[in-house]
Amino acid sequence: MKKSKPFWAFVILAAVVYGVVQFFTVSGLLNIYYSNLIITISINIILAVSLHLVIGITGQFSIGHAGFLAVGAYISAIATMKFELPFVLAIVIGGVVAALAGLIVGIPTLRLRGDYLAIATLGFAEIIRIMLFNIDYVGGAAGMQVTHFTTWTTTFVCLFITILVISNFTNSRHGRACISIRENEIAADAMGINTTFYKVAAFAIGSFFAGVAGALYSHNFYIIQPGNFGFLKSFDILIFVVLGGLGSLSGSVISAILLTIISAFLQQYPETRMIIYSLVLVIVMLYRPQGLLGTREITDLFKWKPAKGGH
Amino acid sequence: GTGNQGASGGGGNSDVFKLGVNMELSGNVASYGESMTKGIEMAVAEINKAGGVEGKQIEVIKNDNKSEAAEATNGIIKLTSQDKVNAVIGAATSGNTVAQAQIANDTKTVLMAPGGTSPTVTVDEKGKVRDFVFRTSFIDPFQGTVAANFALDKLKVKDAAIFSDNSSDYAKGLTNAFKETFEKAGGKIVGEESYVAKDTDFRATLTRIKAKNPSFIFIPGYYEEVGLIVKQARELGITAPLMGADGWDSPKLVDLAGADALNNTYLINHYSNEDPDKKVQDFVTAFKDKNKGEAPNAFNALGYDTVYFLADAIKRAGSTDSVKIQEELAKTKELSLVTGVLSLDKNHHPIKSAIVLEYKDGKQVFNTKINP
Amino acid sequence: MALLEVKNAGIQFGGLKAVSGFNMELRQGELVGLIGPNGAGKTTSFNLLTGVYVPTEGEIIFNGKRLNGLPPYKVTQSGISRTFQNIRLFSELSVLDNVKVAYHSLAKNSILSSIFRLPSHFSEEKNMENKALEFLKIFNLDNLKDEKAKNLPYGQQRRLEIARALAAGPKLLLLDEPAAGMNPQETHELMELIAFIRKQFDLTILLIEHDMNLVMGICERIYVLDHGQLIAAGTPEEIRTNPKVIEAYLGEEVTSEHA
Amino acid sequence: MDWLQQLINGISLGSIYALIALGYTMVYGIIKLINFAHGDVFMVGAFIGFYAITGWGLGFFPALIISMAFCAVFGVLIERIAYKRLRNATRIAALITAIGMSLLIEYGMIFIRGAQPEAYPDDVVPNKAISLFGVQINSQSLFILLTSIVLMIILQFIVHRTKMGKAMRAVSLDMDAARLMGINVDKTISFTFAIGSALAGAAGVVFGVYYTKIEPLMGVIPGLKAFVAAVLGGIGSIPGAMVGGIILGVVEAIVSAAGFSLWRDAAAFIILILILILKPSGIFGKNTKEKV
Amino acid sequence: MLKINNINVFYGNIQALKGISLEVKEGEIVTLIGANGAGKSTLLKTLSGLLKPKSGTIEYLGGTISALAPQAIVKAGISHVPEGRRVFSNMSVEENLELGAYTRKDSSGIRKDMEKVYELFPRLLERRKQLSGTLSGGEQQMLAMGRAIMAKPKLLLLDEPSMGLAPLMVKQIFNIIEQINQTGTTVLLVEQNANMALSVADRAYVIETGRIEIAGSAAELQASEDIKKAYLGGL
Ligand SMILES: Nc1ncnc2c1ncn2[C@@H]1O[C@H](COP(=O)(O)OP(=O)(O)OP(=O)(O)O)[C@@H](O)[C@H]1O
Ligand SMILES: Nc1ncnc2c1ncn2[C@@H]1O[C@H](COP(=O)(O)OP(=O)(O)OP(=O)(O)O)[C@@H](O)[C@H]1O
Ligand SMILES: [Mg+2]
Ligand SMILES: [Mg+2]
Repeated sequence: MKKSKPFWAFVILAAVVYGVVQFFTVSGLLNIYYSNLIITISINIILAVSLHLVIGITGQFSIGHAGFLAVGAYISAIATMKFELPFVLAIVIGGVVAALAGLIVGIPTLRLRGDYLAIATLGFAEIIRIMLFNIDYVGGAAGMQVTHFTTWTTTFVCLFITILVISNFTNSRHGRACISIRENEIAADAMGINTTFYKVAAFAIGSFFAGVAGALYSHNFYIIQPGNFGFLKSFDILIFVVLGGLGSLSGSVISAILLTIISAFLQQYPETRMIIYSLVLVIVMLYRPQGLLGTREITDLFKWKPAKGGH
Repeated sequence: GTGNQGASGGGGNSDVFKLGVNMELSGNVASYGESMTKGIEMAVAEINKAGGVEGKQIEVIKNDNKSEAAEATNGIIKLTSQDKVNAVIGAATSGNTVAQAQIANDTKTVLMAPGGTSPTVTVDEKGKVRDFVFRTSFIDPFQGTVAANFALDKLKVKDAAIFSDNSSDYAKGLTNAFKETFEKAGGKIVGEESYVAKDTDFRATLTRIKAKNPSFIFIPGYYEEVGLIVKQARELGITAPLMGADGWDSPKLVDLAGADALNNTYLINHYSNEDPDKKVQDFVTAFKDKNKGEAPNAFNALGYDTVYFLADAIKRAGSTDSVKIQEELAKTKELSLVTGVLSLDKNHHPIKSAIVLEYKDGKQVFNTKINP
Repeated sequence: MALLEVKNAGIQFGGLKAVSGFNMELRQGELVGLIGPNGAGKTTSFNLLTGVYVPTEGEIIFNGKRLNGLPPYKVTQSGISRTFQNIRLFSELSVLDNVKVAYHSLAKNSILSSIFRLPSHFSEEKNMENKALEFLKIFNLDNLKDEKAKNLPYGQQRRLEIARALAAGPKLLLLDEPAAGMNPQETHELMELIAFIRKQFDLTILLIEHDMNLVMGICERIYVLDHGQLIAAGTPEEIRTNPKVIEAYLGEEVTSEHA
Repeated sequence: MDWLQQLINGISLGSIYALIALGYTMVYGIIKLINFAHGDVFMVGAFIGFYAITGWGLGFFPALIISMAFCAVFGVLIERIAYKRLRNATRIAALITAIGMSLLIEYGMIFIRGAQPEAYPDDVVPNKAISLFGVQINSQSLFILLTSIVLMIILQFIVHRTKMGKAMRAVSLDMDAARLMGINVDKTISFTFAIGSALAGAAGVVFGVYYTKIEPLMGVIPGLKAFVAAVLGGIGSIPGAMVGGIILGVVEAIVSAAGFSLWRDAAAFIILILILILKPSGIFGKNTKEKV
Repeated sequence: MLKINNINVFYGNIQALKGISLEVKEGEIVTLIGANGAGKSTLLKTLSGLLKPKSGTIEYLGGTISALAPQAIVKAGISHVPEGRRVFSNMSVEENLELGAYTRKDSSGIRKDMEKVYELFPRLLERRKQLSGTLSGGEQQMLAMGRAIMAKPKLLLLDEPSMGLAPLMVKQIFNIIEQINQTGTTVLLVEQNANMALSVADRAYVIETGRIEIAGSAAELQASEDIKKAYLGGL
């Protein structure tokens, strides 16, 4: 089967990444700073890839992704802290509830187009955040203290599943249906594609993985507060996706990695940090408006050249 | 790298004392982090000029936590494992301090919070003290209690309204303590309203409060919003005494609210810029010299004091070993600082006297001193 | 029984009756033309048939089923597919994927089967790919299968759009000005192609076109709309000589246009 | 009669939102860009006004005009430097650039002068309580309302009665076709940015006078609110921006007055979403469903 | 009147026009025919300034216009009816016509020309207040023509004006082109409908993949066997 070759390449690559990081961590060659950075990067990749499905593949302009991150973070934290459920179960619950939230948000709003959809999703995310502010059960503004459970292994497994599921979905007739909606909704409809169903489905899947990322997030950073899930957080995720190249999964991954590293590196230059970060954004966009990889995947770069150029 | 931290925190034997500063330097509450950092840097410069700690110069390594918990965690991990700092001063707000507490304890790095006023900063969910975490300011319940008692005893009010910042755990802590004390002593809370940091228009809610006609309004919050609240309250014809806590203290409050509006308002503070005490006046003068004549606020003073709090413990420990510093910090008694005389209880909560100041024509005037 | 029955259908936009009292019957296997002046309501009637607009009056019955109010994707799934007056390809997708998308509703495997890569996913994908390639071959586009649709020249884009519409497996195919922007040579090739696919796939075809060579050349029957109303229907010969049609649409000497 | 006071509070706040929203809507109208840096132009305007008043001792109107002029130039510069190159890029790329510009302006400002707030002096505009129909109304809020209304009337005139206005609409619909009509597209876009930014600058000064406190991140929330107002009214529509702004201000005042101040922002978004669901293109937006 | 000397035009790296030279004399109708993608529209866009030639010059009324911005070219009297009509869809028919006269200042002249356009296209008068985006294809084509006439051009560039039009309408449009020409406007006409184009034109150029392949009088080309075979559908 032709299609399974990249699949096995991906599995092998993943296993190698996991093994190497695990080995270095256990052997102490990788100090806690780097292993924590790797976890942060992985969480950001999950976020980027999940939003990539919504924006890059389905073409639905959602800028409220932090809302689903918050749902996953809080629900999973409630599961472990209040109900003392196992962490793995909490991750699943966080994802499922975030997906439900995605359905609730998606069904009424996804009939909106373009910027109207954008502001509606942003609005929903803000509503979620304001609700958290006002619920004393989860600590309101003071937030919730969460025990540290996130490990490299759990993070890696979640990351692996996220990428696998989203790329499998994309490279199937269902993914093509989503892409056709992005390309021309009227024509997609005329080709017999239930556009509402696929928009909502992509949104729910994206929300699910944002929720998973939320669970990893809350159990990695000791405390969650509603203020950490504002629209600026949504913008951060959006930036990963666009900077990587809309429609390119590997682009999202690469830009999530790069931007997280840049941001971590700049933490020690407080005075100029945000200035440099914003300049990077603007300059990359000015000189590469299609993003780092455009719509291509990193695997395309290794493909046999004449296959593309020739007529 | 050499892998995990040694038991005594980072590079013990170098000839500098590395002090990590993990503050809100961008994002929502950047102005508070910035103020504390100013105080910290000033104290460090003074100490270095006077020969440093245990013969070592203090080197400040700053880290911006972007006013986010996740970045605060990442920040302390970086400071402890990469920069191998000897101690960390960090976070202006309680949440972002809590985000660092576990790592500080795990890596046995002293973490000093200038302003983490929530009790949870030094005590974990299970009620256990976090050995390596300390703070300079009072805790919320103390200030809330002080305010309630002041209102009842000095202002002789029987009813009060509360207008608090719902987005800060600080204000919420104060609110709870105030309410409890006030009601226990027979006072009546006639109205409770809240706002969110960064709000600018409080008129609608103030109009509601006015309708309840309270004889006293407690406004726990930070000066940025409080200034506007006081101004708008007076514009709407609210004449009742208003009161807040150390979050109020800043010369900017007078600019924001206007001197007239501030008459008949009170705040609890650690100290007063007007205090003739030499320590205070030296600090105020030195700060003004450094900052183009700008007078210091409570955040500046707390940042400044936190460094001296730490330096005192190092001196008593006679070593820069963090376990020894930690032990001495916990034993701090009667340490005289700009923000008052500080002793720690077993939960690392400072026992400090508070003073109540009254605004008269834009000047803070000493009213009462309250001992814990 | 007729394959498609349009009974008194119409639609109003604000005050404008774009189409009204439209009656039409298509029998299985027919090739029928729909002509009329610009703005007569031809495209609008396609939109009524395909569910883009919901008729404000009348009924549309296809294959014994009432279509009124069905969303476009359901109309397509029940056997009507179309091309657009302004080409609407999935421009960033490859030529092959454009056609595969149209196969979508004919495949059965679920989202989960694709995510978990169950055997049904692979068999459906393979099937889709083979079928799509077959179509591309018919339309002489197979050598361009990996090209992005937007990079094709205009004429080939038109043909791809027809191929895509066919891949959705229609019984009734609606073509909106398929020859627009083509030169006479290309138009001629297109005519042959339309005739061929009708036979090959046992299709019923309804087409809008302003090129009278094409319409008169291949249509068996013709409906003529003007101002939203049906003004004539009949064989090409009848239409060509119908004075109403000549006045409203053809102009006097259309028959002699070509030597 | 509290409610009247509340209503006036709401309308005053709303008219500030409206002034900012106008710039959003105009820029969006012409290049379909959600110019997130617009809120920061508002912030810069507030600071320019502040320095003009405290530094040079100017009065309200000269300060207002200086701030508007500065912001007009500033807006045009932003457009020329950051957005012009991206006219043919995807809109989302331009959006990210706008977010980048927004951060750059905010943190550039913090770099220059720190993050601490600044307070507008109290006596820029007479601040007296006027009795009107038996209610106390703050003279400042009336003043601000009047300033905003006058500016909006001028804007209406420019857009609907001048050739430039028509050119703006043409450019917004089809840039190349507008060129073929003899319209100088670059000039038209710059002009749009200039007007929108000048209004944001004016809003900044008005805001400073009315709310006293200004700081480098002050543009974020009003910017977002103004954007919401613009969408609420129908983005691209000038009356829509005004109505949207006022509605938002009044809703916020009512919700706070009813004692739900914590839910105020949520209420604003809920109204937004409800309106979008009922009328997907906002109150004044034309429902431009694509003709098939 | 118009003289194009050896221009080369690129889209990125793709060369669309390869050394094209041609000439239009005052008062003529010149037609440009050629297959899809030959470069006809590209040439018109270059003339109206939407594209800039990499090399070569365009002379118009004695001056060089190849470096001018589109608005300057419009002012100089060249009007372009673009491929695909490009009407301002959210504006009414009337507003579209007004925009056509954007560079003009003589309001009475504008009003007169507006009446003239309504006379030429009565359908537009009927739909005066309708948003042009909801017009049918043919109506939009009329509007695009009318809009160009409103600029009172000396030289009118028409890109496939008959595309998508009903036969009667096609005839009308060509009549109108001749009418416009007779009132003193020079016309450069791009067409797929070569038969019709050649019947109204004085001279013609055939363009193939970015090069001029054949040039001659309209009558000559209409008679040529090769042309018939390739472009006139005479098989
Ligand atoms: N969404 C709409 N809103 C308002 N009017 C519309 C709409 N769609 C079509 N119309 C009007 O309905 C009439 C018929 O339009 P339609 O597009 O069906 O014409 P057509 O017969 O396809 O013409 P053409 O041959 O030029 O394409 C036109 O006058 C058009 O303006
Ligand atoms: N924006 C563009 N970017 C890249 N290539 C383009 C662009 N526009 C046109 N081309 C290419 O330039 C060549 C000439 O195109 P042009 O549109 O001028 O052809 P045309 O003769 O007008 O064809 P048609 O009859 O289809 O309108 C074609 O190969 C086309 O693919
Ligand atoms: Mg049509
Ligand atoms: Mg062309």
